[in-house]
Amino acid sequence: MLTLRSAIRFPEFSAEVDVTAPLSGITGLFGPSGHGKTTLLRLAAGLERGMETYVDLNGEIWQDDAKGIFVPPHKRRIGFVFQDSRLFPHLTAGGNLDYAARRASPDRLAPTREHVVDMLDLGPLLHRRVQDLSGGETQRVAIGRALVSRPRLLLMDEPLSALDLRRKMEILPYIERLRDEMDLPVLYVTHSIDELSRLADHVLLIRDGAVAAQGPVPEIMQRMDLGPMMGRFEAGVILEGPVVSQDPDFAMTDLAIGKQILRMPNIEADPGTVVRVRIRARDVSIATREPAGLSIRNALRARISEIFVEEGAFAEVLMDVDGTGLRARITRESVSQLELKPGMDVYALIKSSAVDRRLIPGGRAGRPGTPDI
Amino acid sequence: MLTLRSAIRFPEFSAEVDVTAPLSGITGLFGPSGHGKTTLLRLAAGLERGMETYVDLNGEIWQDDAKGIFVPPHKRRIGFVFQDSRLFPHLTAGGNLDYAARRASPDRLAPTREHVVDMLDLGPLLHRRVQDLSGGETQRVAIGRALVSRPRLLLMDEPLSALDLRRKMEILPYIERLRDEMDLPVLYVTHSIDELSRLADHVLLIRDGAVAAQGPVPEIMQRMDLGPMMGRFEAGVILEGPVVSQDPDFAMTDLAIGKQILRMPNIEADPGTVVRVRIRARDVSIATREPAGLSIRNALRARISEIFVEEGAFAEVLMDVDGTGLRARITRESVSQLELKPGMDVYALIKSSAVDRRLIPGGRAGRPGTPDI
Amino acid sequence: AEANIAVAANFTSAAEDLAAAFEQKTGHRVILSTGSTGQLYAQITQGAPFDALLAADTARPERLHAVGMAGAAPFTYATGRLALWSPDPALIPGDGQTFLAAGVAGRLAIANPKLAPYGLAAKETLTAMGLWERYNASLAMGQNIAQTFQMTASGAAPAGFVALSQILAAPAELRGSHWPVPAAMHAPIHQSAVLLKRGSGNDAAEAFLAYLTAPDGCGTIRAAGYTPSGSCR
Amino acid sequence: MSDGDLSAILLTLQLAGATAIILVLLSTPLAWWLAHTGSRLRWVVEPVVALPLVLPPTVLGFYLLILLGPAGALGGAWVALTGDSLAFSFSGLLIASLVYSLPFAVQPLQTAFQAVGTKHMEAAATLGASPLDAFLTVASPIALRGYLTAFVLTFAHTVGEFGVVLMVGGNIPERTRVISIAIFEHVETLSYGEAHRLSLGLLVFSFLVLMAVTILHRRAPVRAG
Amino acid sequence: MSDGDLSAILLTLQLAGATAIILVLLSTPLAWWLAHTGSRLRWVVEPVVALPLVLPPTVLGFYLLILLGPAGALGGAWVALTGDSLAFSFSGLLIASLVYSLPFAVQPLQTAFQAVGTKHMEAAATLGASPLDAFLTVASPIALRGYLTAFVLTFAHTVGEFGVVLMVGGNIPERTRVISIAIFEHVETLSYGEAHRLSLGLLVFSFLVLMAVTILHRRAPVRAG
Ligand SMILES: Nc1ncnc2c1ncn2[C@@H]1O[C@H](COP(=O)(O)OP(=O)(O)OP(=O)(O)O)[C@@H](O)[C@H]1O
Ligand SMILES: Nc1ncnc2c1ncn2[C@@H]1O[C@H](COP(=O)(O)OP(=O)(O)OP(=O)(O)O)[C@@H](O)[C@H]1O
Ligand code: MOO
Ligand SMILES: [Mg+2]
Ligand SMILES: [Mg+2]
Repeated sequence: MLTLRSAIRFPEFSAEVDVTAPLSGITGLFGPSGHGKTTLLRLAAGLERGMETYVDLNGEIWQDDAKGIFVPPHKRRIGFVFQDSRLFPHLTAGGNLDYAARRASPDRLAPTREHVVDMLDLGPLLHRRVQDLSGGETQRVAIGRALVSRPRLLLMDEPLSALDLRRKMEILPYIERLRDEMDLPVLYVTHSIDELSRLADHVLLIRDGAVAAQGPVPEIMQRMDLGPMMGRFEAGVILEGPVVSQDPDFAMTDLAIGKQILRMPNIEADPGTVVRVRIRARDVSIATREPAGLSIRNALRARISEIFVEEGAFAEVLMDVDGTGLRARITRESVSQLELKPGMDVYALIKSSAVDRRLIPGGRAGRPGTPDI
Repeated sequence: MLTLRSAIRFPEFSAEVDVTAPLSGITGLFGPSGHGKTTLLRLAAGLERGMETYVDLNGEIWQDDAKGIFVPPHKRRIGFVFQDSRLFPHLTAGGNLDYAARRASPDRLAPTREHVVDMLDLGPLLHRRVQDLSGGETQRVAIGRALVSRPRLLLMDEPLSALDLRRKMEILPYIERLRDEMDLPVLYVTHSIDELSRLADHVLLIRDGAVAAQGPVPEIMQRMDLGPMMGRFEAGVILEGPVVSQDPDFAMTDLAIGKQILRMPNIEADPGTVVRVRIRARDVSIATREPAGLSIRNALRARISEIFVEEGAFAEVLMDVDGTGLRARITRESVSQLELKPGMDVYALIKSSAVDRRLIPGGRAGRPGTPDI
Repeated sequence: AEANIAVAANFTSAAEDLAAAFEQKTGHRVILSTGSTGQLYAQITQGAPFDALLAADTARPERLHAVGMAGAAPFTYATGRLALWSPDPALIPGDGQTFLAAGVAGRLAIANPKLAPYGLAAKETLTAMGLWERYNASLAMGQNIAQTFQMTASGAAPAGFVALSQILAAPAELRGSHWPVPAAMHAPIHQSAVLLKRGSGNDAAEAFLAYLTAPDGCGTIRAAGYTPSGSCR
Repeated sequence: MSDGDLSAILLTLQLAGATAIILVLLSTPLAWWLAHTGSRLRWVVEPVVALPLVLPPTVLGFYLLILLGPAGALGGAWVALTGDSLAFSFSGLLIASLVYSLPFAVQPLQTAFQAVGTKHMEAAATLGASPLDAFLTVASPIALRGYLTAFVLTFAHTVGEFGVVLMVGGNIPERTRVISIAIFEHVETLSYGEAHRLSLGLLVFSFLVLMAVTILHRRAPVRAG
Repeated sequence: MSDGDLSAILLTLQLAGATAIILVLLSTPLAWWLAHTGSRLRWVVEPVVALPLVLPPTVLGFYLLILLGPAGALGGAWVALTGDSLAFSFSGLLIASLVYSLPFAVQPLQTAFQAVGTKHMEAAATLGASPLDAFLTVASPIALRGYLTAFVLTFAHTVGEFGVVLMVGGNIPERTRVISIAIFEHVETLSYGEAHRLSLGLLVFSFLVLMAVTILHRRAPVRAG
């Protein structure tokens, strides 16, 4: 549990911060540009002084300006991946890693420098001057450096935004494993809902330096009122359920969502393992009768609970699937022509290929290095 | 037309560059990290010397090392948005804009400083020290600075990656208008297929410093063999067709794709205007009989031309819709259960909300500032 | 008329008094530039705009004459007098020789014998007393007699061989105690003046040099702690 | 304070001000070149710049005197051109001071220019600034701290400069007699009171000048245009 | 070259080397403070650092001699402590050189530290480096160019230093007689041949030292660890 209270007072930006983050697993900080995400990380790291700050990590007080307590940044054993990377210009890429390795906490054994080098494919970069690295290479080295220092809390400020999709997909599973295998909590700033839904266990929506909403990812993603903040296009929900069975022939996995089955591309997990999937509202269609002859694998029985008609062409339909919320983003025209109403029983169609999936912390991870969406 | 030939010779990276980009509208440079995208922009700008380079823009030779011709960067009248922004630290944000404004080409009249400030919402930042700006604010000012200098060629190196979705959506239309209204060609480096398909007229796929493939966006997006490079998840096609009719009641627009109609959220354009839409393979489903009672608005008659069965759960189905290609990404299981075969006639289901749309250059733009996807 | 006179540093105070009286009397104008004799010599050989040189020794004026840079033969205008001095009024007794023989705690300041005539005289004095060997290792050397005086005045060196003229010119609280070294203990410290080529025909310069050996001038020189030129008596 | 002291003070300010300004200007291209060239020539040029320092001032002054004197290369040419002698003139003093204080201007500027790097220059070029324009409007202001250091060091050093000035200038009242020589003379002639007063005045005055420069610089790190 | 000259050369190297090294070390915290403090005190401290320069060296030497003499504050304490006198000793010379060359060490370091900024220090802290560790392993190497400048300027300046050294040192062979005094003597006694030879030797030697420093620095801008 990380508690952070502070009064941010920049000339042009001030905010009262009062954040409590569960800090098991990955906590996503999500919010518009310039609303204080970086500043929150800096406060947690002890890099921002003079703001009447209180920080404690699991009851260990890191900072209490009222009492004059201040554990300096280098004693907090945090890792920080800066938005602007901040590689040391006088060292090579490998030198930067070594710098961190030499100061790594001795009471943690992983990850080793070799491990990190392998994972981020840093081998060919090690002897390079950091000035000569490309944007993405720079950021990879910066991530590696933070990992090599074996922190007990990792603060990541948009670490993947300079990376291409493929690299992102390669690195994401590793960040998941940090959390899952090494019990390393992560505060993760991102603009990308993809990254957020993929990685985060808990989300803090940051607005004007304060927490506008927070909670487990499924809950936050489901809240309609946060739509504009999350970006309508990306809105969706998170469903959780145990693996019911595997179909090795077609490489499909069945998941129990309430009393129904969600069929999705295979995930390597034993039956019973709880899995979380993200379903974007824009990927959900609605049928009034059970469809046939369709490539769409999933037609879940659902009851419409609410319909939000927006300006423009769209409407958002909130449905209940055996107690779990599901959102669909369809046209107003469809609402009208299918005569959809709250209370109506319908089928929610979900393409298998549209399911973003991940294991729940505590479960076993999928094959690392394989993008699984 | 921009022609660029060079021999990149870094200690760890060398490549023979031979690029010809049409340079009408926006040319996207897309490729993995560290494969030379930034270097290409630098070569075009005249910032990378000593590499036996030849650059010409519309027949005007900017550089021909063989003949000793070199137009220095400041005479090329280019705008460059750097990956690392490079705001001048001794000036305020507004001072950075003024710097560019004072050196702007006198023979272009737009955009004015006021215009750019409005558009990028820079007003509250103008008197700030650039050191105090957040990551996204910094990048917005950097974009503004490049625009204010009124270049005749704009080079943008991942300009939006530090911005949140909402900001991105606000800025994208403006970049489109640069091209459409001001006839300003743009070379645009990005990792994001979203940005690419939204913005680019022409794409260069960059691999190892060379152009692995190039062409109009629809063509490139359709090529199956490039799938791994584009990222499977993001693969799709681009369709083009004229507006047939508008439905103001439901805010929908009908587009002619071949002899059929694609119904999509409204786009403000007169009938006859050609519009381009991007359809991701993952957003396309297949039905063997005409569906009914479904919220999915579009069921286009199509004939399967090829089926690529992949390892894992998925298959890619290439279809022909009145002569235009369409891709669907569905499960192998569906292929098997629906008994899909090349030559078979099917319905391609496309959700209206899944359509990314934009006007074709030359047509009139939609309402600026409104994210239209 | 106006004359630029180069003056050896040790003679600065005296030269200022002389110039003031001379200007008063003749209406000529005298501009003094001071420096160490070696420096002034080097400057004159490089065309310095001096009309005459009042040196601290006889060697350099003669040399200027020898190489044809002088407008007339050099002559001795003053003979310096050496003194052992301390700013401490109680330190130096009437008999300096005994005092020296008893040994001085700390370093004894002298001018560099290679550079400054007063240094050479100090060395000769110590040698004559048979004390050179003993003091050689515990000297502090100024490059000129002015620096020697300052080393002593600062208290860093308890005593030093300086020019009598300096003691007379010093502020009252610095006078301290001194022992005038008998002239017989060292070769006389003759200081020569010479009219330079540039000053030939310059009334003011020629008159000023003449004034040095005129009774008025001699009086001033004597009052400053030097023995004036022999022609004065 | 005597008239002579006053004119010495004025002359000193003129000399130190002129030296600092000219030297900072002259050193700029040299420092820029040293900071950014890839040529091995800089391995020779860089130490050479520091060499004026290693000679004792009077000795350096002696050699400069030979150079500037009517028989010297520079002095001879000057006489031929202007009819005047360089040695023992204000111009000669200025030249000597320029040589002597050169390293104090070049080295801090070089350090500052190296820290500026080239990326902001590149950005300026893409905004249409010629190399000179970019240098003046981007690299120089970013290197302002280096300019300040260069100015302070050369100014202060010229004020206190002594051996060189004495040798080349010849201590001629109102023409080449600067304040350091005046103080020196007061000490030499045992006018300690005068010397203390003048030293203190010089210290206070220099302090004020340097403080003004410092504060001016601190006040103007970020400008609107 | 005489034995005296040789010992003067060795002594000079000792003095210049010790001064440069000690001064660079001592100036580091001061320069760091000046570069990063927000306190207004720096508006006073910064110009004060430059003040030793504005006094003529022999005059400064005279005041230092008073300070270092047995009656002076520092000299008295030293005598009480060690039984030895500071004035006319190598230690005294060293102290005087430190005072006189202070600005040449502080100012370039300050410029360099300001260019380093704080962001790399922050990064180092998050990697577990204490402020001192981070300073030594991150800020200092990045500011290497500033250290080089500081070293070169103080070294060269101490080699050529003259007035202060002469006054405080008392020109005692093998103890305080440095090469600059030796050359000066040759010039004053009209032994121009000797003076030229010694000057040239000094120049060549200093050139080689400075070039070695430069090349060493150029060679080591990026290291593997
Ligand atoms: N040192 C500073 N001085 C003054 N204002 C600052 C400072 N640091 C940040 N700010 C301002 O505080 C606000 C929050 O900044 P912060 O960097 O925390 O935003 P952010 O949420 O990380 O934004 P982005 O997503 O663009 O990186 C911004 O308006 C920024 O301009
Ligand atoms: N100045 C340089 N010296 C040496 N190598 C360089 C230099 N600049 C770039 N490189 C190398 O050349 C390759 C291409 O770099 P470039 O910056 O063009 O990549 P990029 O495609 O822009 O990557 P990214 O998407 O990560 O920004 C990289 O391997 C990089 O390390
Ligand atoms: O005046 Mo002199 O020449 O050294 O003492
Ligand atoms: Mg940020
Ligand atoms: Mg790049």
